[in-house]
Amino acid sequence: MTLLKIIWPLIFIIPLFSGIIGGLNHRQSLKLSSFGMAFGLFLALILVWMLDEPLILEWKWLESVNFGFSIDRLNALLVLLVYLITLLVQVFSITYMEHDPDQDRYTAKLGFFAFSMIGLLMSNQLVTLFLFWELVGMSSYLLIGFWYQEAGRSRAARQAFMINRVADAFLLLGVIRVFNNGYATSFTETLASGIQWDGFTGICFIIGAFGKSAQFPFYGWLTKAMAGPTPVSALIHAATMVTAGVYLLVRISPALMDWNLQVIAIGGAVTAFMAAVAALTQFDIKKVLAYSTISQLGYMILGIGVGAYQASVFHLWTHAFFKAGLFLAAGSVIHYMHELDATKDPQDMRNMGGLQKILPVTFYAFLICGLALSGLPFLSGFLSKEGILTGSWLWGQSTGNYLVPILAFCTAGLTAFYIGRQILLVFFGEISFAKKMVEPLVTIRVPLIFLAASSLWFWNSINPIDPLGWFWNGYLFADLGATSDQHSILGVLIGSIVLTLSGLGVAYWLFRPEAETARGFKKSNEPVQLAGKISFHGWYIEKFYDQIVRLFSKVVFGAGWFDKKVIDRFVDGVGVSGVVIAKVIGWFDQNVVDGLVNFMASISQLIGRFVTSFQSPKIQIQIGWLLLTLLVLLLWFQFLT
Amino acid sequence: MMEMINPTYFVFLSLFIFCAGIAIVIIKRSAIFVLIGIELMLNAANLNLVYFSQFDPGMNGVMTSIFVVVLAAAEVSIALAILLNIFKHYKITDPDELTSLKN
Amino acid sequence: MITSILTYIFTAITIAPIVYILITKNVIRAVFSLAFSFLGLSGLYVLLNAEFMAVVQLLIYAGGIIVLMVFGLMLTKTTLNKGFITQHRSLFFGSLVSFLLFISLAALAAQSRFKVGFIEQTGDPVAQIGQLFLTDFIIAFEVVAFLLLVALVGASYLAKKSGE
Amino acid sequence: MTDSLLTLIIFFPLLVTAVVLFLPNGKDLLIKEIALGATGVQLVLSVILFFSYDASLQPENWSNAFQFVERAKWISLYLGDYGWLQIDYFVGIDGISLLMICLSTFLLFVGVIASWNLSKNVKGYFILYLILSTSVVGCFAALDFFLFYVFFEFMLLPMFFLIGIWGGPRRGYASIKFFIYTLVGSLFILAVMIGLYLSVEDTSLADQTQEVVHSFSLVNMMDGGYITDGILTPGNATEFLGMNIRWIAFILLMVGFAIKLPAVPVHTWLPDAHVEAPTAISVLLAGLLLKIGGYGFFRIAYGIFPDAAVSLTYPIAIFGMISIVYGGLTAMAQNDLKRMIAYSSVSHMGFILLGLASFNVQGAGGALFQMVSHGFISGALFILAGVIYDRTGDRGIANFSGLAKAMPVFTGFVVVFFFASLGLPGLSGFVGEFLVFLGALGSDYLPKWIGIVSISGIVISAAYYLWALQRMFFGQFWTREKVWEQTMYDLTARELLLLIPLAILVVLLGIAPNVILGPVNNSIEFFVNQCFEQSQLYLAQ
Repeated sequence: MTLLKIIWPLIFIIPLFSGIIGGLNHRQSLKLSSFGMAFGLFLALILVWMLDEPLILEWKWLESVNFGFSIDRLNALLVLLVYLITLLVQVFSITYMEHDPDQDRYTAKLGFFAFSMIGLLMSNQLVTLFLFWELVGMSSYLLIGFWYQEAGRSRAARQAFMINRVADAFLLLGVIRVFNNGYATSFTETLASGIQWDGFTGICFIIGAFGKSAQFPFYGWLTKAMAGPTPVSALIHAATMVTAGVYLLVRISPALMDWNLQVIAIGGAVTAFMAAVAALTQFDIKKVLAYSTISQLGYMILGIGVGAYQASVFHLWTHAFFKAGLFLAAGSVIHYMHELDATKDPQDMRNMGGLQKILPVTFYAFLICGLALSGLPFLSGFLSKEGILTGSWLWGQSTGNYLVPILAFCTAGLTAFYIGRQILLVFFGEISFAKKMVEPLVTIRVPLIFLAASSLWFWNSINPIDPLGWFWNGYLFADLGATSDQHSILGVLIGSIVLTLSGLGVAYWLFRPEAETARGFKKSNEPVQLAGKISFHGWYIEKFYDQIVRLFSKVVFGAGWFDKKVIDRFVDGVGVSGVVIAKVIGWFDQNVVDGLVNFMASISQLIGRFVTSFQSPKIQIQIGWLLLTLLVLLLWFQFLT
Repeated sequence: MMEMINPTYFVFLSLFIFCAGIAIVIIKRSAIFVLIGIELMLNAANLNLVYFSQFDPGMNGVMTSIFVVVLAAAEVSIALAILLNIFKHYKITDPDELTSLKN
Repeated sequence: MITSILTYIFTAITIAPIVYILITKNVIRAVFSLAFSFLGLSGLYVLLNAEFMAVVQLLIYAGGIIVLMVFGLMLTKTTLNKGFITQHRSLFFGSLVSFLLFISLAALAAQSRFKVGFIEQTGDPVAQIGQLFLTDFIIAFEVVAFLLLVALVGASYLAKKSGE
Repeated sequence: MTDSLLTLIIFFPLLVTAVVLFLPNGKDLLIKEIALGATGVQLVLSVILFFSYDASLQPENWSNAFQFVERAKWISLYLGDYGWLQIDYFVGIDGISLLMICLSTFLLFVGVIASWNLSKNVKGYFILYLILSTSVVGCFAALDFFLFYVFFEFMLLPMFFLIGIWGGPRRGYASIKFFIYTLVGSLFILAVMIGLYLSVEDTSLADQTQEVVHSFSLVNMMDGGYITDGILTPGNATEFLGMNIRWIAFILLMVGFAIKLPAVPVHTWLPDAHVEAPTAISVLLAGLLLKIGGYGFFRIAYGIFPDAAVSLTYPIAIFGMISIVYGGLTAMAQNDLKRMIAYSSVSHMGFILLGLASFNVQGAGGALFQMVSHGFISGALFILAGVIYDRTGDRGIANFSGLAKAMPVFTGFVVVFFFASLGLPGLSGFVGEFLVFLGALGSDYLPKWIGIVSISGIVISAAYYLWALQRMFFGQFWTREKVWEQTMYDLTARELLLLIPLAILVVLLGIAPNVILGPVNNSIEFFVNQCFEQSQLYLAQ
């Protein structure tokens, strides 16, 4: 036990430590930090292996608020996942970023991200969670805007952070409501005490989670996040960060009310479907994967909503591997295209094709992970997706709301289609260029091979069909006792297999090398008819954000103008008049412009001049005035009093 | 004998002389005229004093007017001395020109 | 009856030169007409049976002050006779002021009822004056004496300075 | 030694000013070192003060709530039928003023280093600087209303000249506007001071003189030492303009301090003053002078008129909320970096109003913490703005881009402080805001929507900070004037010396805020409970 107490904080600090070391020396930054991460991975393995009941560490942060971490089986496993993926990504980016001048900054940021992500996973108190939640948001901002030279990328980073910030505002509101309503302020207590949160607090948390996991209203930022380097996208925007929302919902689901869970389910399903549709017509290789991530996240959240959160966690686990694989493969394609000729956009699928023979390892990795994503049997994706589909089906039966299962099944089909389309377009067809490049053995191939292999089924469960056969299932949810009816229902099983095969078939039929659509694809530009446009622009979500920002900036400049013109003028008006009136009045204004004080001065000058006219230097006149005043006094006393 | 002349007659007379004196002082440009004006005003006062002292057994009126006369004499002498000085310095006798104070 | 005629004559003698001074621009003539007006005045003093006053008037005013003025005039004249001609200025203003003053004071005098009690003169007025000088008015007498000294010394000093 | 510590802290700079006065004009470096020494000693003394402050004191009423109390007869006149006029030098601190003093001594020390490469008549500058430091620390420690008012006014003078002489192009206008604006504010405070003076009596002196001895001491006013028929005595509710006279007195105080804070309608002097003030002075202006306004709320407005404060929480919270949202919005519309930071200060000061209005321990604690953390953050932000201004003489956001390429270390610090200021958790900005939100949403005096709207403030602040960050620091390196490109060297050692301690403090306070809130907690709790009890007592009368 004491060993765990030592290892635990070490696991927490190592990423930051390795990031700093990497950041300091310029040359070998990535190699050094990957050694550090490997050591951390080893410790995480020990932790996962030896941990049986949760450890809690808490100390007083503020008077009524304290800071707390806890480690139980779920987040131990996820920490292991984060370590694993980060290590693989770092190894991959050794070659990917080899000629990038500021590698040290890249490593430092990666380390900072891993640190804050692990912190988020480990935090027990809500305030601690919020703290790391925002730090993760900030590190994603830093990483997306890594190549800050290009204004487009830094703008994307800012927009991503802003959208996250809006969602985090709701999360903060939720956290504060938890404090004020006296609910338990840490996950372990909420689990133990079983208090139900009120609906509004639940909604705040849900919006926070939706923001981070790029669900329906907030998913615009994930496509923007593709502006970051591909290894970053693989790590953050596929495997780890975006799953934070799913993790939060899993943690707080016991405290949520029923209708909150329904909101989650519907939200997840809708997002999954919309993202899948959006992925159909994309040209950018990374955009397709981004939309597919959003869709798969939708699946996980849907799983939580319908109560099948074991399946969601399982899907989170498998998705992390094959999606990271897909991204890294895409990364190596982009790397290759970039080497080829830097003029053309390396990410645009239209200038790709026939890479099968040129980048064999990348092709096979992409193929396996892609099929896993599409949910082909004998691959990991099938198992976890199967669990979610069964859960949604059962949930649909029990609550009679069949919208969610229908959307889930359609998305399954669409997923198969768009991943099939991508594989065919990128790797098949004729080779448009001759240069052959051999991928560097270790740094690119090994991670790809490992991820592809992990997408096979036997890593995860013996029986390729049964979703509950997941090794970790027993480990994670032993205390909950797997509910028996989670076993796969034959109908759902067959339905999902049919859908996947049909999706792949249609994709093959449309985009096989000799099909005219495949050939036409190279020169095609944006789809013109409505459905195509909706899909291409991702349901116009980004346009929606721009409208809000434009409205917002109008308000802002209105406020700025108001402040400058009205309030400031009002203050100056007292002393200096500057209100713009008609030109005539303007001229009069000019007299007042030099201020009340000068005005006073001019008045007194006027009086002075008038009075001095009496005291003319001539003595006699003075005598005259003297007598006159004498006369007036005389008259006054004599006749009037 | 005196009753025939109305008492206010002398008051009016001295008043006239006094106002004439004022007019001269204000209107004329020469310093000497100013002196003349002042003398006239003093004499007007003396006339009044003398007229009323006849009803006064202690003859105060006359006594005062004597003093007035003496003072007038002193005053004129000094005035002329100053006038000479001014004349030597500025070569003018017109009171209006004397504006050195005003600068 | 005689005295009233004499009074009218003497008032005419005083008023006429004053009016002339008002009108004339020539300073010399003004000074001499002033002398005439002093004569008229001393006549009036006699009628008001203040003979000593009349003599004093003649002696000091007509004799002393007028002569002084003439001397002053002669010394300050620049060219032959240009120096004597002066101009009038703010005629309207001066006359207005004096006329107003005259009107208001006259109205005032008309209102007041002077108590006229005629007292028989007893004894020699001049002796009485001399006596009064040394009894009731002793302080004034001394002060005036001292003042005259200061004035004359001052005047002579000023005049001397102007001499070099 | 500890009994006269407070007076030493307050008047030590004044002593040094006397020394500096006799120095010949040319010796700039020597004067700077002396000033550094003076503020350094002041800082050390305040650290001693902090550690020798007994945090476990549980006071019952205000008279024994203060430590390091020093009281001496200053002015006592016999005014005939008005009885005795008694003003005494009454100084003491509790948790709230302790924090403020430590903050001000630290910022004053930093300010001296920030104005190190000053060349224009250095002697005058540092004399005014030391006078300013005396009056600021004195203001925080004064327990006699008259003494507080003297220090309050005394602060304006050096500030006026510091902006007026060493400022930027439009300094004349800005300094006059600043001076007159705050002066008008202090007139309101003066009015209330006199009203209070006439209705409070000091019983301790009464027996010697057998007459009513009016007194200015805040402790009496707070403990309710009112004479029976005073104007502002709680019981006799004379109506004026339809409101209880105490309400009006409270509103006058609030307006006076709101001008200083500044709160929205009366804030327009701040951007001008900041834009024109030299770097070190705008650090002080933002770090200290704004806190005087906040401190005034704590000590005077809320301390003496708790009944009015309780019944007027709603409008105060509304103003606080407007300040937060409005300040943020206008900050976004600025194109001068320093002006944007000034408006962001207006927005952050709105939190203090909101925190106080929530009338509970979290709110008050949050407001206090926000004052301290804003002091450090805005101080650093103005130093950063000053860095650009020193190099190019221009601060326009639109005139630069891609500074990250030219000045990476500088950009690092800018990112840290921008994120601290927009309230990233883990940095000190978040703690203050979090507590204020906790207080505002949990308080039973305020409706929930005020808290929710102010939470939008953190989104707005994120917007304008990141927008400025992106326009100025990211993208291709470009400056409006070609000549500036050569002068854009990275941070010098001196600037680093300034920024590193501030960065450490901001991170430390973010991670472990209890370092400063812990010892002060008793006095905040006492402050809130005492205000509550007194308000119930007064309202009952």
